[in-house]
Amino acid sequence: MSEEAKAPESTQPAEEAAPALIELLPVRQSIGIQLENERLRPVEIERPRALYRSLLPGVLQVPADYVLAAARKSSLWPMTFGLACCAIEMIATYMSHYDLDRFGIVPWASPRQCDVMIVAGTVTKKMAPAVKLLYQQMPNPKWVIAMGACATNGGPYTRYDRVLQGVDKIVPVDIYVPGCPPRPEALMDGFIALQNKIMEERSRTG
Amino acid sequence: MAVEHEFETIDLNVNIGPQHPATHGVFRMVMTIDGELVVDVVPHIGYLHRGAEKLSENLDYRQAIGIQDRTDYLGGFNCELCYVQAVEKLAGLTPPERAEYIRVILAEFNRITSHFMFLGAFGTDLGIFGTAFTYAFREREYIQDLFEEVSGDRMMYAYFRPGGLAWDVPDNFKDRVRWLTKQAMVGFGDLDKLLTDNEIFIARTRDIGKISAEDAIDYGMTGPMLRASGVKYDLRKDEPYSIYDRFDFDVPVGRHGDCYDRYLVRLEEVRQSVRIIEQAVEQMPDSGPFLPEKMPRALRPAPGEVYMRCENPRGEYGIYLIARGQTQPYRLRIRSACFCNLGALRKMTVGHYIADAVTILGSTDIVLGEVDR
Amino acid sequence: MSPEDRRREVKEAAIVPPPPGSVADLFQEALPDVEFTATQGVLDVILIIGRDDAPPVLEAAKNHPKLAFDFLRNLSGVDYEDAGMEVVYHLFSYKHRHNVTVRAKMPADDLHIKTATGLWAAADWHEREAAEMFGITFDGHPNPVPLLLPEDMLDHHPLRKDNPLAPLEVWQGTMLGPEMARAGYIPPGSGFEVQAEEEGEE
Amino acid sequence: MQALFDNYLAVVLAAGVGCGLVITAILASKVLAPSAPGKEKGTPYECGMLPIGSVRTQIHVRYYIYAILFLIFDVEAVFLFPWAVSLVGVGEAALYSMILFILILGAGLGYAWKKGVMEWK
Repeated sequence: MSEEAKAPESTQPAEEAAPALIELLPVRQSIGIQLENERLRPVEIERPRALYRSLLPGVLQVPADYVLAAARKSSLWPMTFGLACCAIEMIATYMSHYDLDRFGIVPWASPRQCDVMIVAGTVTKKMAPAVKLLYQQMPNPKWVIAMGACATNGGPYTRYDRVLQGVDKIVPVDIYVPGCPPRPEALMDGFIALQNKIMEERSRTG
Repeated sequence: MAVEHEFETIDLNVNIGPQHPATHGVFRMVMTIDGELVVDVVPHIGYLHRGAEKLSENLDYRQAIGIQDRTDYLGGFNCELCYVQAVEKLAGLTPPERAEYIRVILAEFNRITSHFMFLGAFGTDLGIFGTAFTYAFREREYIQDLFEEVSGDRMMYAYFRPGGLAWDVPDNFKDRVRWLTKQAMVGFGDLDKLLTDNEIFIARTRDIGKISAEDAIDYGMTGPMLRASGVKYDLRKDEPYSIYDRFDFDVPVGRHGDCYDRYLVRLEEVRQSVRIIEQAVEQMPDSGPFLPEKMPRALRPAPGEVYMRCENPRGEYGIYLIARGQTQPYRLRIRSACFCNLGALRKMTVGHYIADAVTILGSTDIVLGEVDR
Repeated sequence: MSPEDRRREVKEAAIVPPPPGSVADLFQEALPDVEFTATQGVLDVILIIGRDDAPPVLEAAKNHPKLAFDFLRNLSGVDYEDAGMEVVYHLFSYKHRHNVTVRAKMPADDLHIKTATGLWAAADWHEREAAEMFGITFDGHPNPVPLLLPEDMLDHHPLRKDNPLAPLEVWQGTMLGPEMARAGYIPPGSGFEVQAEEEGEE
Repeated sequence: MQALFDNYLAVVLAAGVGCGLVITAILASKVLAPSAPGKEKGTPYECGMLPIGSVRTQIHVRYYIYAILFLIFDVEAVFLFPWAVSLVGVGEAALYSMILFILILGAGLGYAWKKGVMEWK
């Protein structure tokens, strides 16, 4: 039995990171304050480039971007990720009275098929690693909506030292929906703003 | 060829984690399963521990009302009622008649919306994905419109004040309430027709998650969970607070203490709440003050302590308030019903199948804001 | 005493003897040797006992036929700073339909008390929460594992009085300290200082 | 001969379109998607927690029995489709033969049910 050749350790393709000309996903880095431990370290931002960007000539990329962005923005699948009170307003928005389905927004349980992560509620420091892992397990391109005051900067519970003062400390956030809890119309406005943002950033989404 | 259990299989650890459609929030339980049977359940809570008690000690008596709404965010008015009465008992304030009636009406409407949320979520736990939810939320929207007219917000009302209300209700309050009671009964009828006589629903919930009356008392369970096990105890009837002793309503009590009885008890409580509201609207004075005349400017209750308990949609919600003569409560301990009902989860779930574990968790109707505080 | 101190000054509630024939007398009968002070609280009778008397009192409360407190309503820790800490039991009896509050005092330096999980199963989670929030150790608790706080963040007990609130983070990394918490504070580098100064000049 | 050829043309066309769809679907996701495989992205999804315990455990034999039962009735369904299409052409005989076929399989199901395979002991 010939000893199986040691599997060639996967040489990390040393392609240089895409030049970050434009700060694609602005993450407010937590400078200065020393985070307690590994649990609260922010997520590294991946900036992948799709294959068609190198295959298609430039002139064809513009319509391809448009088509892809239009498709992605009209079928945003959020992950059902209710943390606290905002989750009830999020469910009310999904339900028939405010009906997010007409935007093509279908709540989905597993992160594998999701495009948007709605952080609806207070992110405590015990929950932070789970939020990070779920964000990392979502396929690209992905967006994050921080729904409510608690996800934006800790909300009414911000003075308690077990609460994370804002979810943008650990994951890059695209849209902040104000309110405690935000009205369903505010969440819908957040989604429309996200759709506009997807259309604007279509050339940089990668 | 019935399979004997001759060989041993390793039990698998299934983690129904913080982000899961069946856990109604950030509740996590690690289940050890042997094939389909649940061998052990270890609940993990604390993913939404936001320090409501610690913050209440640094807010003055009126600011702490906001924290109460956000603790049990499905039964905001009931929590406010409990906290506000605790402060009134310490400060010696007595709210005027009209305020008491408005408070009871809104608290009972909040019980209805909370039970509708349970009925919707319980349907989803059992696989009726959208239907129960859409029926339930259609009713919730109507009632939340009334809450918005009254207090300005759909969920976080902050409308009750120690001594009465923040401001008066709109003029058409009475007819709105009368119309809403009929609308609530329409929603009640829909959900009743959908779920109560549905064989699959009965097959999935009858004799699942049974708990005896003694165990329920031992674990400190209260509310619909306790009444489903056959203990006839309702704070509105046995230790009447506010003006609940003026209304006649009956307390639904189950016999078996399984998920189906819990569902029936909560469904029946919606009808009883509608009865209370109808009587309250008739007896409510048309005009009158909503705050006592002499309200102290800086609310500073006399030193003392009180354990005020009210009947929340989920069970007994207690506020243990210690005042030592300052404008801020010295200690505000929130006794949450779900916290105790959840303590018995392991005893209810072990021995059932995995699908039943989800049903049992749904039948406890937990609200994580109240469990973790 | 300046108004500030008077406002801060802590006042104790007066001890009001409960009416005769109340629960306190039942306890007195059941436990003649245990001495406790009983007061009539706003809603129910309060018994104040030392920490070492807690086990017999609770055991009698649960098993004595006349008391029969089979429902532990609530168990909470209270931090009275230098006057020590207390574990407060609110009990209710379904048989006799009466309530009692038992306050077990303990000095501030050694915080331990015998667990009540043997008597009521409800005490399990309440005691774990009181243990991690106040640092009171409940001797003989089946699994003294933290309940609400994450395992690796147990350095300080949040609900103690000497534990301050977290500073407010205004911008990433710049903390709004207590002295900066007055109204209208404009954090430096926030780009709003210019208007603030103009308003000042008029 | 032509008729034979025509029939098989339809089959070939269907197969071609089927394979084409599958290939374009896979290729499109490879080409269009900005994929960034990472260590965390590869971890199995455990509701936000890192997976505990190993998955390599012996699975109960009961699951195997359910699988077999499902297989039998799935094959039965496969036989029903062409039968349903050609029933009008063939007429009475097909109907009775299929009823016999279903009865035989029904007997198998009844036997399994009586032996208590359906309940999870």
